[in-house]
Amino acid sequence: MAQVTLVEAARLAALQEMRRDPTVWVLGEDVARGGLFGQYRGFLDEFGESRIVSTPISESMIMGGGLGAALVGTRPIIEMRIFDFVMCAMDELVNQVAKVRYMFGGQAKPAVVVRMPHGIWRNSAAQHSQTLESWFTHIPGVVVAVPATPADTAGLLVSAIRSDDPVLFFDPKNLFPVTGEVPEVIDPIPFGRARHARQGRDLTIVTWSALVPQVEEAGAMLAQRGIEADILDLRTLWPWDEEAVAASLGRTGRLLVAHEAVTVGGFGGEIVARMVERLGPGGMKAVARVGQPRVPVPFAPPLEDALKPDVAKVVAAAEALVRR
Amino acid sequence: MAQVTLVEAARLAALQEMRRDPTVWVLGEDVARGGLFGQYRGFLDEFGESRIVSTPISESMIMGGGLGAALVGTRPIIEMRIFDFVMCAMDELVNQVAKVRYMFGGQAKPAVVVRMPHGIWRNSAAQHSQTLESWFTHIPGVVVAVPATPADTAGLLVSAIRSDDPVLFFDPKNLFPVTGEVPEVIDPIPFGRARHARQGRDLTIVTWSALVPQVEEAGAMLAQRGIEADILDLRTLWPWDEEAVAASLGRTGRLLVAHEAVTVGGFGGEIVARMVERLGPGGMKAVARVGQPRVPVPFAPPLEDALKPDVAKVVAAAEALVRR
Amino acid sequence: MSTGPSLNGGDNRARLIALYGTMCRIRAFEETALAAHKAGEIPGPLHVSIGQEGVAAGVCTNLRRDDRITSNHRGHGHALAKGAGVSGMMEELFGRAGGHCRGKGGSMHIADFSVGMLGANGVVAGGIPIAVGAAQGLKLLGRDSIVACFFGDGAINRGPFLEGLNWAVLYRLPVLFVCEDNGVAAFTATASVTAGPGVVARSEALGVPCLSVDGNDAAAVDEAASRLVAEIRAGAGPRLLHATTYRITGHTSTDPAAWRDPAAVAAAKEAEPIGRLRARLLAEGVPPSFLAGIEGEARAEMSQAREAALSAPWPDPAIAWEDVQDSGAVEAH
Amino acid sequence: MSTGPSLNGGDNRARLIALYGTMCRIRAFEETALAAHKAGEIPGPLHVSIGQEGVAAGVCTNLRRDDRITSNHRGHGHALAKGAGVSGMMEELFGRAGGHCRGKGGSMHIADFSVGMLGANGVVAGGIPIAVGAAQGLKLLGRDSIVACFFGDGAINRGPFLEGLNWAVLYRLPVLFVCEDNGVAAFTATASVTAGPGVVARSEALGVPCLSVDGNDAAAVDEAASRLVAEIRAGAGPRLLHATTYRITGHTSTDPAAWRDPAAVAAAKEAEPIGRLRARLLAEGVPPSFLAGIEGEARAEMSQAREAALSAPWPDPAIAWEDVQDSGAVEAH
Ligand SMILES: Cc1ncc(C[n+]2csc(CCOP(=O)(O)OP(=O)(O)O)c2C)c(N)n1
Ligand SMILES: Cc1ncc(C[n+]2csc(CCOP(=O)(O)OP(=O)(O)O)c2C)c(N)n1
Ligand SMILES: [Mg+2]
Ligand SMILES: [Mg+2]
Repeated sequence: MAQVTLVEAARLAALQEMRRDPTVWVLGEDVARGGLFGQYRGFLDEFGESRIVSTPISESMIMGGGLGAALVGTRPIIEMRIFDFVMCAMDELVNQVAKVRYMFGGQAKPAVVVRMPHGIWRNSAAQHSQTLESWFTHIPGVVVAVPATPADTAGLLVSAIRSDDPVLFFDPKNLFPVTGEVPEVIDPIPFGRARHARQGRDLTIVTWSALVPQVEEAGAMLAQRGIEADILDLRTLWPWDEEAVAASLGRTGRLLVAHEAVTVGGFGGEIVARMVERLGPGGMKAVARVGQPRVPVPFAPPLEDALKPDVAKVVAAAEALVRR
Repeated sequence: MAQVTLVEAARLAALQEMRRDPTVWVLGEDVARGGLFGQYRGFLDEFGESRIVSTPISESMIMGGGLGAALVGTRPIIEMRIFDFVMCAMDELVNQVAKVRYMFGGQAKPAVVVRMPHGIWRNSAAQHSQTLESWFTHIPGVVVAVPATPADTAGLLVSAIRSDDPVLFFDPKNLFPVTGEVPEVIDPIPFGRARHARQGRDLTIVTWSALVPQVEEAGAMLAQRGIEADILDLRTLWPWDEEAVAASLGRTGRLLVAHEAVTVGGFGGEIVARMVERLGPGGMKAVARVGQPRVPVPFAPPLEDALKPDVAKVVAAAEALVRR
Repeated sequence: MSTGPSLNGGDNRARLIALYGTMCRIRAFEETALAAHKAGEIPGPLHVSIGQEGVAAGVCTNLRRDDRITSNHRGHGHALAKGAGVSGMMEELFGRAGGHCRGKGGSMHIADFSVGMLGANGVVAGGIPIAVGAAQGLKLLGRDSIVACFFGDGAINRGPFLEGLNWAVLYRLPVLFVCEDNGVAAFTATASVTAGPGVVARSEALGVPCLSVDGNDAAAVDEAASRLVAEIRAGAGPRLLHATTYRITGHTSTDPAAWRDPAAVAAAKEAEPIGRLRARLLAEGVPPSFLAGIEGEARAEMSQAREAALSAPWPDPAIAWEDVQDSGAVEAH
Repeated sequence: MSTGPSLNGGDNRARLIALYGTMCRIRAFEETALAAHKAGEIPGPLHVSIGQEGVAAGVCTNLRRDDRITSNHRGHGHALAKGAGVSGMMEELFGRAGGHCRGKGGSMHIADFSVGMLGANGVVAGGIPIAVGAAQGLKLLGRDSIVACFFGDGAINRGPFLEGLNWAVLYRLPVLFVCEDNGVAAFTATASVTAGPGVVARSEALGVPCLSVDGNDAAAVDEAASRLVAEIRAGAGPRLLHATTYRITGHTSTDPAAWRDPAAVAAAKEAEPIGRLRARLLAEGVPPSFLAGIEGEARAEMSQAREAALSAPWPDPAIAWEDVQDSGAVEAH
């Protein structure tokens, strides 16, 4: 077990898979130089220009080209640099990558991984801080991965690369420097299984991606105040671990979903709705969501702080929920 | 009051506003010829080439150009032809149109209407039948209009054109031939007010856009079986009429949300979650959603029929809900 | 492709006859489909390429089975010329279980991966990045296959055209871009929405060498494509073929194309590729009966396919839930 | 813009001195910002254009206040040259309440609509469609203003470049496209990712006439821009100015640009536009003290702005909820 940063964990996972399978390759801007965050450091030397393809600023081609290359049997890792730029490649992602397998009746195998470092990035403002993972849960044909720890990032990336499905992989860019243990040999982590981050009987907190460390911290603070939270880090949003959430909620009766994304239209709504449908309103005592208000991410620190979900907001919401 | 088709109602509304305000203009493919559905029939003759701009197949320019023209004080109607093609203009829509006002601290006035005929279009398959309105409820900065009747289409389009906000206007393309009354002078219909389509005390059905006529039909069938549905056509999803839904649900205790979009990640989840947050689980007896399963829209009639929400599915869900 | 009995005239004659056969099959397929659509047998939108068959035939005759193509919304001709199975195509248009896409795609998403036809596309220019990427994948795998990418003159005003050509040159990819220039995009004359000297100038400015050809002369298309394909196979990187042509029918099967200039339509009917090649073959001494036989065969093949499709089983509704994804697939209940 | 005391040499001399002043102000603004960023006073990413000032200054001196510009992620120079207020810019970088964008945008979204600066942009090529549309709007309104659209050499590989130029020609729009070609896009040499002969060839193929100019020679930029602007104002449609230059600093303020060839950097420092214009003015007899005065003034202006920004109030958190939209705005609670 090595203690490494999250970005290094991701690098090790991709490295392991590229060594294992010569059909895996990377395309994106500046990847030859190691990628914007060093996710591909050293890859050019080891794998050469044909597998580490530094591209022009041509997002439609980066996405569509990755798809085309998958259709002839390679396994591209499509690096989007920053999530927000995928807006320049949405036809290729939503109308093509997500649909070819179905439209062509199973003939196509769009085995791509689309890496999109996402989330609020300290003072980078509205065009570099979006958190729209919920959109893709609404798009049939894709897997949505939202890891939060080095080990989960590594294990889920291995699964993503081996999967025949297109996997949208949301690297939590604000957590890249966070450290944790990663095994020598990285085993795949199956999609759709939550990580039980904390045990508790007072309320269930469901979370993912950048907010996980803050929710864990909130859990510790709540414990000091005598509130025991059961914390689930979903790790993937499609498929997602409905069983684990339902089981926890069955024990606690109270559900808080906390995510960095805007609350309105976020995946928290889906989780709440599913639980009410599944357990019935009588199956729970109280429900709440914590997320960003429906406002673009501002630049100035006091404005960003005012809007973004954090430990204090999670603690406050949990306390209010338990009191109900 | 004239009895007209929905597409004609939309034409009359745009016509009235273009006659009123010389800064209103239209850009999009084939609009000089009247638009793909005749929404702009006769406009070229009346308003000329500078206000009825038939464009190349350049969706990024259609959207971004409309935005630029708004920033200098015109009021463009951006015609996307078919919703699905907006995927070719998502950077311009999500990163630019929706954000300029905020990013620039209020200096910009992105007063555009983006018209996107959406929804399942009989046997047009996965790339011409998407229903992703919920995505845009998640994007701060935009209004989301989803009318279903000729009168509402006309009145909301008038509001959209007069609004300083960017309004995403989802023309229900499958309902274009539906007829209804439209007044001689079309008054604006305010955003955020539901239409109370049917009164009932057994359950609340919330719906919008293409599914409205089917839900109304379901309401009539349910009445024959002794179930009285309270039906709300939301008409806009952002802002949306939370008050009306809460009031209805307070009376009925049972909530069914029915939309054409995929259920997972659809706006139905948001509505359910809001109601549970607002009324508490104790404030309701049962909840359910009807939508398309998380599957792309297929081409063949029996496959499309198997997946798409319809009268029978709404009736079945309502009956099951009332029985709970 | 149907090859006739041996005739005098050698290889070239045989090649022309094969081209003729391919075009007749495309024409017959689409006329049959049009009739079936009119009769209500085919649901949804249908885009036919009547008058443009020379391009598909002339290009694809230079491709191997392990080469790939991508197409646009008007893909029947490309698919047939690449060797796609007719019954699978016709059943797909009819939405039947035996369609290449199991009835999930229809005309606009026709595909037959078994012969390298990677799919039609409902988004203008949508096939360009896919074609370029497929070529990059093939190169990475060390294959010597190439990719032909068909698109219309309307597609050259969309961004992916620029991104795709630039990219193909950078990585020296084996792609033949084929611009089928029929002068129109939906209901708009492309000349009215295309600035500058046009596709060849754009292509050259992006570093892609081009040839222009009369797309209604299938033999000329064949010759030009064969030159370009040879260069591509030799590793020279991408090439573009600009083929001017004319679509005699409307944008979709229900568009009467009343907006067309009748004189232009009349002229186009004179210039259309099947009649032109027929005249040449007749002038070269091929017996009329032989050509009539090819046409008749094609028509018979397609009307049999229509009949078969009409009585073929509909897909079981349960398969609507299949082919979405492996992880997180939802099931019917 | 600061204009000095009257000197011999007439109009042209005054014009050069004004250019010099603009460049000095841009340089001083950015060096001040860099220092402030290093000192932790400015949050977030900061892209400076040190070495590229000649382009912004030379182009914008030909614009009227009612003309518009759009910019990219590297917009300080464009904004200043267009006349944006310095304190509003500096406060914006500092995230203070008095920033042009009330602290909501920061460096990457600097904008001052009051002088026609329609915004920097965090998306490469994002400003191109906006500029073209602004020109179309102005034309519709019957105004005779024009729009200058600044973008880097990295932007010409994105689709909107093609769509925007094509469109501007079609509708004969008053747009001056300005490609600031500094040879690099982030950490990639643009020559390695740009196929064909480059931006001028692409532009001409799209029907946009061009001029190429040494972007480090502010006077040459001014002259070229003045010709193109005159043509645009005369109704000739869009034009493109291709200005080669060199950015001496890294991609962002925290990029040491260690990947740069030291020889190239040394040469660039020789060729940088402020030193060049200074040498010319000195040779033409302008007293060194006069030029030193301009520089000193600029530095003083900017360090005052820094100090003022540092002690300026932060935005009230409550305004975070403002400026989203009129209908459906959410409120703080
Ligand atoms: C991105 C996009 N925009 C618009 C459309 C609608 N559309 C379908 S076909 C077509 C015309 C295409 O013209 P061209 O590429 O020349 O092909 P042709 O129909 O002439 O064969 C248009 C505008 C689309 N499918 N995709
Ligand atoms: C669509 C998009 N892709 C990638 C980026 C990341 N990015 C920011 S600046 C930049 C380089 C831009 O180069 P160029 O346009 O030449 O401008 P320069 O930085 O040289 O001034 C890149 C790749 C982005 N902002 N937008
Ligand atoms: Mg065409
Ligand atoms: Mg550059």
